[in-house]
Amino acid sequence: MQCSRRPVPTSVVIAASLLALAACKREVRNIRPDPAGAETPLSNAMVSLSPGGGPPVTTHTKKGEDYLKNAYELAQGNTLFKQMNCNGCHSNGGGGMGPALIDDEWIYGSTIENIVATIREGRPNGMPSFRGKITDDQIWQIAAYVVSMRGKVPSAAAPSRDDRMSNLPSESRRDKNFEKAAGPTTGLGKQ
Amino acid sequence: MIRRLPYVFAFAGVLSGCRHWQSAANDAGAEAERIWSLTLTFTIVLGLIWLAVMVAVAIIIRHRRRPPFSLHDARLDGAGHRRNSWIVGSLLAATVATVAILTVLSFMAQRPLFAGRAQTAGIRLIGHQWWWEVRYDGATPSEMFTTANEIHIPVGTPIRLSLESADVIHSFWVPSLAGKQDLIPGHNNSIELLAQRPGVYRGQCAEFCGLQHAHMGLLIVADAPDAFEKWQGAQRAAASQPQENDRAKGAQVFVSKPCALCHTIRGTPAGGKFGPDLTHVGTRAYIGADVLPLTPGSLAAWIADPHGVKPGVKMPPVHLGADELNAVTAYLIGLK
Amino acid sequence: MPPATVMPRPADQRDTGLEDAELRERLAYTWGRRPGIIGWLMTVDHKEIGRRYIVTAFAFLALGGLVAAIMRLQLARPEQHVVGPDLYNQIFTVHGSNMMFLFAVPVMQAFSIYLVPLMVGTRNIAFARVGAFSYWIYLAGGVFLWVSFILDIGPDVGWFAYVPLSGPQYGIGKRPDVWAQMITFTEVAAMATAVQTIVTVFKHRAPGMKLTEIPLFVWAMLVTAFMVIFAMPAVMVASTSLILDRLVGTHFFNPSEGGSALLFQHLFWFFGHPEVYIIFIPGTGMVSAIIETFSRRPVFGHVAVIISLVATGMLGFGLWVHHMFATGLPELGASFFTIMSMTIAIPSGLQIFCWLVTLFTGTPVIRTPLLFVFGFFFIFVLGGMTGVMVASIPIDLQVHDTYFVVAHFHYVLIGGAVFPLIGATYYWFPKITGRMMSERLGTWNFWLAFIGFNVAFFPMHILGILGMPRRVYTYQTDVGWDRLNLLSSIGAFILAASFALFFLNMLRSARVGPLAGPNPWGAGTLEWLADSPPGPHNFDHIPVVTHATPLWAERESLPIATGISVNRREILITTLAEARPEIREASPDSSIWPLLAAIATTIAFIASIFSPWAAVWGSALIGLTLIGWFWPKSMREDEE
Amino acid sequence: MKTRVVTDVSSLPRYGFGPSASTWWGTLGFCAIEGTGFALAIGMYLFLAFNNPHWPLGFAPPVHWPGTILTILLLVSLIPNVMVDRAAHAHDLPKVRWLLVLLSAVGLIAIAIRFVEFYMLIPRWDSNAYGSIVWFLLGLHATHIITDVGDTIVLTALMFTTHGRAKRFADISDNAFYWYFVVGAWLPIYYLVYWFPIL
Repeated sequence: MQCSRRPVPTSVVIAASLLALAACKREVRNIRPDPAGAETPLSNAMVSLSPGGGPPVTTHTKKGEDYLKNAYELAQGNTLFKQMNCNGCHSNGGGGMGPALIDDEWIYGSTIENIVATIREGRPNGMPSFRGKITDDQIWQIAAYVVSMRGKVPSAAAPSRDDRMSNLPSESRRDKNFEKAAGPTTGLGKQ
Repeated sequence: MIRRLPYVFAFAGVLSGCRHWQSAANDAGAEAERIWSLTLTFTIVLGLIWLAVMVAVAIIIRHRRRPPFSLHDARLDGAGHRRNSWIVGSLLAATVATVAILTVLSFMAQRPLFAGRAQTAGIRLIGHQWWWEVRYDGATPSEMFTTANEIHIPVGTPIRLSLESADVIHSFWVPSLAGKQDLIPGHNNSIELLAQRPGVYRGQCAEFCGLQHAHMGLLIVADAPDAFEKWQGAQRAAASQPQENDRAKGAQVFVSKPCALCHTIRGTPAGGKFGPDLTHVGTRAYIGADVLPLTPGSLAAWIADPHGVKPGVKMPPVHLGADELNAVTAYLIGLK
Repeated sequence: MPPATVMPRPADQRDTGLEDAELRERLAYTWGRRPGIIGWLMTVDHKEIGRRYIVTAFAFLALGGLVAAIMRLQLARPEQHVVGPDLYNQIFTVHGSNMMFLFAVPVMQAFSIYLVPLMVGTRNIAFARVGAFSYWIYLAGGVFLWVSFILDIGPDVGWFAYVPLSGPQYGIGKRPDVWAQMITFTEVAAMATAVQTIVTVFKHRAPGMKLTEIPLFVWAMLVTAFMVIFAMPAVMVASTSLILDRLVGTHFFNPSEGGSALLFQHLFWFFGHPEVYIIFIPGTGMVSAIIETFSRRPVFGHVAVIISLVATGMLGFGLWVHHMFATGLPELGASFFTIMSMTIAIPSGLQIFCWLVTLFTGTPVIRTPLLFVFGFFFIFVLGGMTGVMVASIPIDLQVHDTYFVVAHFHYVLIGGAVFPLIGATYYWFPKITGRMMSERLGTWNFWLAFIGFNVAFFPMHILGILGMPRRVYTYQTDVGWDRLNLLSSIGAFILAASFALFFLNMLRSARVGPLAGPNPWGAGTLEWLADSPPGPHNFDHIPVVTHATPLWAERESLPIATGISVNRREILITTLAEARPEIREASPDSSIWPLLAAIATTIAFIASIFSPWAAVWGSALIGLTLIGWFWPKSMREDEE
Repeated sequence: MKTRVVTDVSSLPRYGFGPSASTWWGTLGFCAIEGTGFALAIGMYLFLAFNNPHWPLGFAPPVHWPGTILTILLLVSLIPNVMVDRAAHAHDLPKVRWLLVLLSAVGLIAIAIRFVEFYMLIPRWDSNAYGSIVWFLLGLHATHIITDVGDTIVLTALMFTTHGRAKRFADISDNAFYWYFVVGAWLPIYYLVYWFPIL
């Protein structure tokens, strides 16, 4: 083992750089959520009430971006989507009683902040309000999962296939224009 | 009696620690007793073999010679070849014989294990990520009930548990009663428990199942047959209506808050299927899959912040006011 | 650069009629490499690659030991918060995966890469450039795992990654993919090295070295290489199908679509059990080599030990289901595997009896290597005894996946492989570096390791009986495990101190240790014929072998073979059974292509856990570098 | 240490064919590795087949004619394979050249047929366990055809350059040896994928 004088400092440099990498954590798991976490305020107007109203105005929040990139939150959202019976009306995203979640027609806005507002307040024609029924973090998780159903999250973070039977490819295999391919499924969304 | 000998044996001195209700040596179950005596037999036989090898090594060390080395003092003549062959041959024969005997002993001990597999299961045990759902079958649907993390069994009669998993592989293991069996999705296993002495025996999930694998304990309470019947009768009944006003307020809070979406309390509108059944949670000795003892203080702490005790648990921290928390705690403690 | 005194060389200069000094200089030039960093990257010399492998494997041992220390800190007292559950799961998975895939198997193959060519009397390992490729892939795999761990995407599903926890639904993010792809890296490296070892032992032996005269260490590495070839594809298939399940949605292990979770366990343990023998059998080879030298006589029953090595290797494939006794298997299957698990104790027993008789009838001289062999006897035999216990189904149902099993496999792996490995490092360190390691530090190292190990791991037997399951990040106060866990943690730190002393001894002795001649221990096998450290060409003349320990048998004058080229790299190909010379085959020159191919393979492997298309363009990239590697660089290579 | 010369090896040849050449043993080693991989994949297929009550799962057995054509083509290709092996032993450069071109063409046709097979498969790899294991078997064998055909094409190019002499004939012989393995590995997979569900 000819360890001449030179390599000792380089191994120190390598070790230091490896530790520096420790700063940028990628798949952070928030396994200790804040118990006193109240609702995060959202200021996004829904439909502007003027005639021929334009699309819903939305404000992007850092919390929304974090949830969309975090595999742990998306996986929890996937589980909650089934447990809270969202698939009862929306089925696996193709729509049923409720509108389809994988096409590009969104009356109340398709960003994560809009979806959180929709889940919290509920919408006319049957969308129940979940405020107080599930915690706010869970609402953000479900909303993040709904965004991932259209392939709008990084595929490394999106949930892979479930250990269940399913007709659609998993969220991680849906690319950006999946919603175009899905197209207007039932037309119900148009009401 | 051979069974009492172990307590004098090497382990005795070290088996201190306050309570051994989760130990293979505290053999209260028929299966555990069979396995424990087999373990002791193996330990004694194999320990003697190990000791013999150590004695041989000790003789070699004592019988050695001082250096120096040189190429010339290596001996190639192979003196005593015949004697050495005899020694190795006989030791090999002894090894083969010992292995054969131990294999036969192992087969005799395993026969009852595979015997009763075909019988119908009295209890359905479903493993979830990080707690146990227990469903008692009954002749009619009204006799069937669901509880969690604590299984009562009658002493003296064998009970078969069918083992299923709702998510990942877990492993049902109560060392004082029997060996372990895995709960594998898509694969139906079962295990038979026969408690010989009444008592409380602790078990734990023995197959790594994720974040809180360490806090997935369960209790088996072996009751005398009449105590078991009384317990079963109480469990079958729906939850009693709360009389005191603070418990009534607690019941109202329970139904209106997120609790009802995951937990079921039979006799109330709360019917969620994803958390443990809380109909008779007051009768349980521990909560959170054997994480905290059931006292008002620990129950309130658990409801307010489950992640403080069991980080990563699927139960979210529900934001309750102080009075709501006290009301719910009082209500749940009262569900006897 | 060419030595100054070299006269102009005719096309094919032979070694007959050249004096030693000039012969040595020309051979050193022919087999040497360009100096500097480029030369370092291009070398195909089995000694340089072997040394790199050993240093890298010991670095991973140190890292693995560090995380083990954190685990013991967390478990020293009940309900501690040294590390949270998420980090602890990553730590125990990385500890297991690192020790099994990045330390144990590679360090044994590293000793094989370095020593087998020397011990069979040839100048370089077979397919030398594949050896360079194998090292770079191994290094890439190790760095990939540890950088992922530091980036918080370290695997957290256990070193065995059972489905469905590591499956697409419950294995969240890219963590299980990191484990699965690290397996691909290390298996490619291990299988390439295994093929090299087999071809070197079968075809490149010194003339006259019959099969029964091959040293026992080389036999052990040969059996290990065969086990690698037939075991590692199983984990490659398992990890590839796991990645396919997670990435493109196949259903191999999805119970609701016809797959089965047990399929993964069968595939993994079909590799898993031979893997632990792949780690243990080289340990026995090292013990044989050390006992032979320090008891001053060849090992008694040379052929008997060979047969038991081969028997252990073959039986190792027949008992993988004893890892799955608790999954509810049919009785007939489980009973068959009990018998197989019990019978494998017999060949190991035979080896130990042969060693004891060798030591008893020889004149043993206690040096640090032999100290570690005595430590091996004490610890490994105890581990073997608990192994026979877990082979019985009823006992295994109580102790499977508990700390009893943790104690068992640390006894057989640290006792059976790491103690002989440290002994072998003290034994062959003079050959590798030319300097002796300090005996005083060695004795301290041994006693610290012996006491630390037993204090750390023996209490775990009792913890297992007391019901403590494996892989728990903490435990409650009311189950009575706290005193034994504290004792175990103290022992772990003594063991850590012994390893620190070991590394210190190596680093210090490499520079200031007393100079060791070619044969400091007066040993009998061929590697002690070469200088310490050996020149690039190993031997000035290829020896002719007449006995299992040639240096002891041919004391007066060593028979040699001549007529081998001096200005071309030539290896003597000999027949399989009697090693009669057949061909003077060319040995590859230094080349940068293995490194380029390894870089291409690394890019392809890492990218293919993010998108399946990466496997397509990745393999095209690898194909290009392989064509560059294969295409002959000069007319000379066509060997007309 | 004093030495005495016992043998002289200067008269030995520089390269050899078959078992006396290292590369032959190296090819055998990698055939053993990939052979074990094939055996385990076949083991997976049988495990899944007997793990499910009825097999194939929810799909009709695949139409067999693309597989049959490929099998016939591969078996026929053994003839030029043996001829190129003999020509290599005889160092007959022109014969080796056109045989290698023929083998490369046959290889490319085989790859084309394999893609037809994939196209004709009704179950997708992500429809269920049956689809997954069939695609896995065909994909595993496809990589082996592609790598060996790539190797043959590179060798063909090599033989048309000035390097095409002496030791390169031994490399052709090893490549032919590896083609036997690729064809041999296909037969059990062909039976399993196309005929096992029917019989």
